[in-house]
Amino acid sequence: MVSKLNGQYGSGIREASTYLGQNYMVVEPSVVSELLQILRDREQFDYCVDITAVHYPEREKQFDLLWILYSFPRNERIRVKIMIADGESVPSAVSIWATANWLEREVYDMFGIRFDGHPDLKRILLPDGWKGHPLRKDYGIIQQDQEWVQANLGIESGQ
Amino acid sequence: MTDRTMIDSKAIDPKTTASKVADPYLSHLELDQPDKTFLDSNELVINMGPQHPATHGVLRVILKLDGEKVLGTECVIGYLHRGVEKIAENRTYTMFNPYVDRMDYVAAVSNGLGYCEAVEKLLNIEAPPRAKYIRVILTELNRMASHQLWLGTHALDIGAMTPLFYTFRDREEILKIFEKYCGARLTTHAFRIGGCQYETYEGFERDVTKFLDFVPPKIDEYEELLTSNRIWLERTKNVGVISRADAIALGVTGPVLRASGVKWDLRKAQPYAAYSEFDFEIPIGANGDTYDRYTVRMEEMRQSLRIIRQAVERIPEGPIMAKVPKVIKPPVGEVYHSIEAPKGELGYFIVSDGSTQPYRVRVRPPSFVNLQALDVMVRGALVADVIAVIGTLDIVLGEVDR
Amino acid sequence: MLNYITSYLRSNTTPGQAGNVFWAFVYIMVVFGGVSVAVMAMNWLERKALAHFQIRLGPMRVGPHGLLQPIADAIKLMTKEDIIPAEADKFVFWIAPLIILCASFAVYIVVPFGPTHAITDLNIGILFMLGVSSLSVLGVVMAGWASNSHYPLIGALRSSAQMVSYEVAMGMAVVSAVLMTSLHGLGPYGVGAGTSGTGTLSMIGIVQAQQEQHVWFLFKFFPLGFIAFGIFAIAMVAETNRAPFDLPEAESELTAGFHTEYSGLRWSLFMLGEYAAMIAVSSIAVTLWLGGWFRPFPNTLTGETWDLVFSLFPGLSFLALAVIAFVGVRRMPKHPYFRVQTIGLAGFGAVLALIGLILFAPPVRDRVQDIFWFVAKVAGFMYLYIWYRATFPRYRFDQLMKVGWKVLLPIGIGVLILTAILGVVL
Amino acid sequence: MQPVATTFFFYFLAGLTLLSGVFVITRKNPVHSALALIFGLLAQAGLYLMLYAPFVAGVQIILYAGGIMVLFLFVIMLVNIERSQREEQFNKQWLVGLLAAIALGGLFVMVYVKGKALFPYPIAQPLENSNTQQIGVMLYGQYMFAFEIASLLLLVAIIGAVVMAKKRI
Repeated sequence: MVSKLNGQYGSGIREASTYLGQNYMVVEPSVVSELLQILRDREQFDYCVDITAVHYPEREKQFDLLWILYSFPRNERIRVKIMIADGESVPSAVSIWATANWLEREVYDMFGIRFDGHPDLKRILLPDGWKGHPLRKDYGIIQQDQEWVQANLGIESGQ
Repeated sequence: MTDRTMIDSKAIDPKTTASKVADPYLSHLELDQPDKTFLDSNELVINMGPQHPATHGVLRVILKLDGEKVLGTECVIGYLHRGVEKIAENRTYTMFNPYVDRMDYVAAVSNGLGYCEAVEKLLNIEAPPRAKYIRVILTELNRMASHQLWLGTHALDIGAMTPLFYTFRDREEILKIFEKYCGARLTTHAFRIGGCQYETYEGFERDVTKFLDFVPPKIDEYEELLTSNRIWLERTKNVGVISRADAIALGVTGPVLRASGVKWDLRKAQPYAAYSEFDFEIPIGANGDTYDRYTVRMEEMRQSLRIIRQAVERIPEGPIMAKVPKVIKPPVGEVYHSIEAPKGELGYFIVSDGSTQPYRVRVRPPSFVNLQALDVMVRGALVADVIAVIGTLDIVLGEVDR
Repeated sequence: MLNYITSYLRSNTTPGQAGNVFWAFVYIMVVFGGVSVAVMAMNWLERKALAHFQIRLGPMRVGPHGLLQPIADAIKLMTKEDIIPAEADKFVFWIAPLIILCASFAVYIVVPFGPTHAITDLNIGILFMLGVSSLSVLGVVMAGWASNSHYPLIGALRSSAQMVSYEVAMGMAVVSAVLMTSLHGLGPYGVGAGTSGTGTLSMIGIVQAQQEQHVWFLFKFFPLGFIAFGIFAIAMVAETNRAPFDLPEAESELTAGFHTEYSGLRWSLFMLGEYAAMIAVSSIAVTLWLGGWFRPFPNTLTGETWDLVFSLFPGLSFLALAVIAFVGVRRMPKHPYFRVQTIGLAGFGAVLALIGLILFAPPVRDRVQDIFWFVAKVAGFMYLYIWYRATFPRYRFDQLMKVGWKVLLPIGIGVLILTAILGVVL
Repeated sequence: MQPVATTFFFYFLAGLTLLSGVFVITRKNPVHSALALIFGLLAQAGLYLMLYAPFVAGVQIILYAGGIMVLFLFVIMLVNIERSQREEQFNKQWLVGLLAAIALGGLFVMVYVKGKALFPYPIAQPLENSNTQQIGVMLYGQYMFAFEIASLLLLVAIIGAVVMAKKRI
């Protein structure tokens, strides 16, 4: 499968391998939207398990953004990974899998990665108006948006 | 409704929502273009929760209603957000283990199983067979307990009070077994990375077997109260229907997916623990309505009993802990492991940077993804159906919000 | 003066009918007091019975087996802070529970506990009952609107829509029962024959018609009476907003429906009104279909001996309750902590036994047994109410309306027409 | 049934009717007006009872107080009350109102002056046959046609209401 896709995208797929029996591929952000569409339509990855991100502050391209996909007919999982820099936005997958809606919102909430074409991109777990994206590595574990807490909860600190 | 009848809440006051959108949650409900008719030209926007008896915790659902018909919903979640994933990055692998119990607190054992297996996978070790069997027994007991709790509360939402007490009576027996095994009833922390910490106590098999004999008539009792009850049928048949295609697109898992006719269960599809060694069926539904989800879960309880019985009969002797280093330092890499929790696919995506603390732990919560289907399921239904559908999704807000 | 008072006792009519103000007043006091006590007893019974349905114990702390719980609740509710929401319409908010209470208590004016045991006997008795009990809708609507909040308003809208629509089906069933009072061998229009079997709307008249025709209307024109009774039995549950038709108060959807914003004494007035209304509609059912105050089997088990046997029932039942209480005393824990409760239960049993013995005295016996049978039948309905609540899930609103308009109403009209035809033909 | 304290009850009920009538037109809040109207109707039912017309009284309670007024309240509660409270009501028609009031007042004065002579009927007596039965015979015998016509009118009203309220039938 990978070779087939490789033929189509050439350098778009940078790496495709298996770790601990789990397949993943690292691709260029530019092709990812098309690739996901093809994975669903042609390769029958009809179930988007999860969308998540990992933050590496010391890298130039700070974020790993992952799609974990599953195919019911093939009983197979695959992880599609791209690397993007802070502030870069990614095409949304909502039109491919409806489930991407909340998952992308959560990624936006936690990492601040914007998704283009998302119907309603706003915070999901944290309140609107909160500042900062807590799952970034530079966000301390007891750090919080004091201003928001004081304004909305009327207390000095949420700790 | 009139302005007069609105309580003065900034969130739901239509004066503000109709003209300028004060609450950003209301924006996509398109309040400016109501479905106008002569008399019912006013839509009612009603706020359900976060404190509401039927939202199973602190879920806030904003309903846009035409009379009692639901035109759209918007879930507001996060009231229980504790930053579990952030906590994980600041704890060692072992220290984080008890935290996962606090997500889906009614199925804490399943959470623990998923996490332990994910870390084991990352370490590339495997739990010994006896530990696997203990894990299966406890996890399936926990599935029973979770389904029982679901049934009780779901029936209560629909108005049948009595099943709640029956299910809680029987769930108590499971919790007693947990308590005897590990000392805790709810947040059990039953498993450790690499196996189980505790050997089964004296009489564990006897207790479990006794429970296996005790509970089937009780399940029949629940069914007797509900399955062929006319009102129950009317309240659940063709309510909250989600088609097979929608279910897959929305990524719902667990009984919700199976009720829509997809015969898929991770215990069969990608067996973990010792599940490949047991003989059991995957119940599926045909219509994807609330009634199907009910029957699927009822059948799942029976199948769980079947698995437990086989496991208890065949439980091997041997060690319960694999050789795990004192300090857990998995090699650099990332792994995704998921199990079939009572609510659906519970996945852990763990990234290791080679240190004692996980670099990133992502939990793929089934409740969170399933809750997303609420809007699809209740559009065009009535307010009472929203209650039924929230119940049938079997969400736990601790897991939705993490 | 004394003559005026005793004159009623010798008459064979109700105090209202006899125009005896003194006895009317006494009856009003007795009936209203009795209903209030019955509501409290019902409250205790419901909690106990429901608890036992649900493998719980129910109230156990206040008094032996929680017998004093309703009193404790009443005291608690009376002393509780009475909250009126700031944005509520004060006057309407204040008067709504009173309207419900008045409506459900005023109904008892015509409830026939016996041939002479009613406050009065209006010749539009049943119409009066339906009319006045329908007034409680007003209270519900007003409470919901005055609270100035979403859930009460929706609850009130639901409640009133439900009550209004089930009243129609209920009316059909009632009319068919009323038709039965007049229909044995009459010409068209029910006039002409004149002498016997003129139809009546009077509650006492309806029971007497059952006596004359030697049949409970439940069994008349079998199965028509049965169906009509069934319609009424369903509609009355809906009418009183009880499970499985308790949508207005659907806890899981609308928190507490129209009385969400009420607390303390006002809230307890709603409860009082609700339970009083339950007893009231049950007594309509008993009057119309179950032979009112008549003892069971008046046709087959006749004669002096059977009369005597059945007249002993009131006393016997109280003695049986006393025996239960004494068994409870025996089973009380012997710990000193329970001494007061044990003595209390024994005292309660003794009081019951004493009442039972008094009821054996012949003059009391004859006067009371009508009331006893009536109350016993109503109590059966009360138990049904509890049973429903423990068993059934709740209907959805549209389904409720469907049942009311598309099932019960057509059947009701059909039964009415068939009853009329049968009555004319037979 | 022997009447008790007839005079007292007559004046009591009549007073209640008048008072609630006044309230109906003076209250600015339409819900309060409607409530006052309900009390007025109930008091009228009491007056009917005193005229030995229990059936009419019962129908009055069931239909007017119980049924129609509930619908009234429904409608009133769903309109914007705050606005209607702010607005001044009916002030443009004060002239017509005055004329009507004068005419009505004149009528009252005439009735008062002429006294009982205006009503040549005897005081109502308890009837041998029940009042309910008589109404039934009249309604379904003598006035059958009018009765059916009236029901037809109501049917038209129902259909009209449905057509107006429902966009998609």
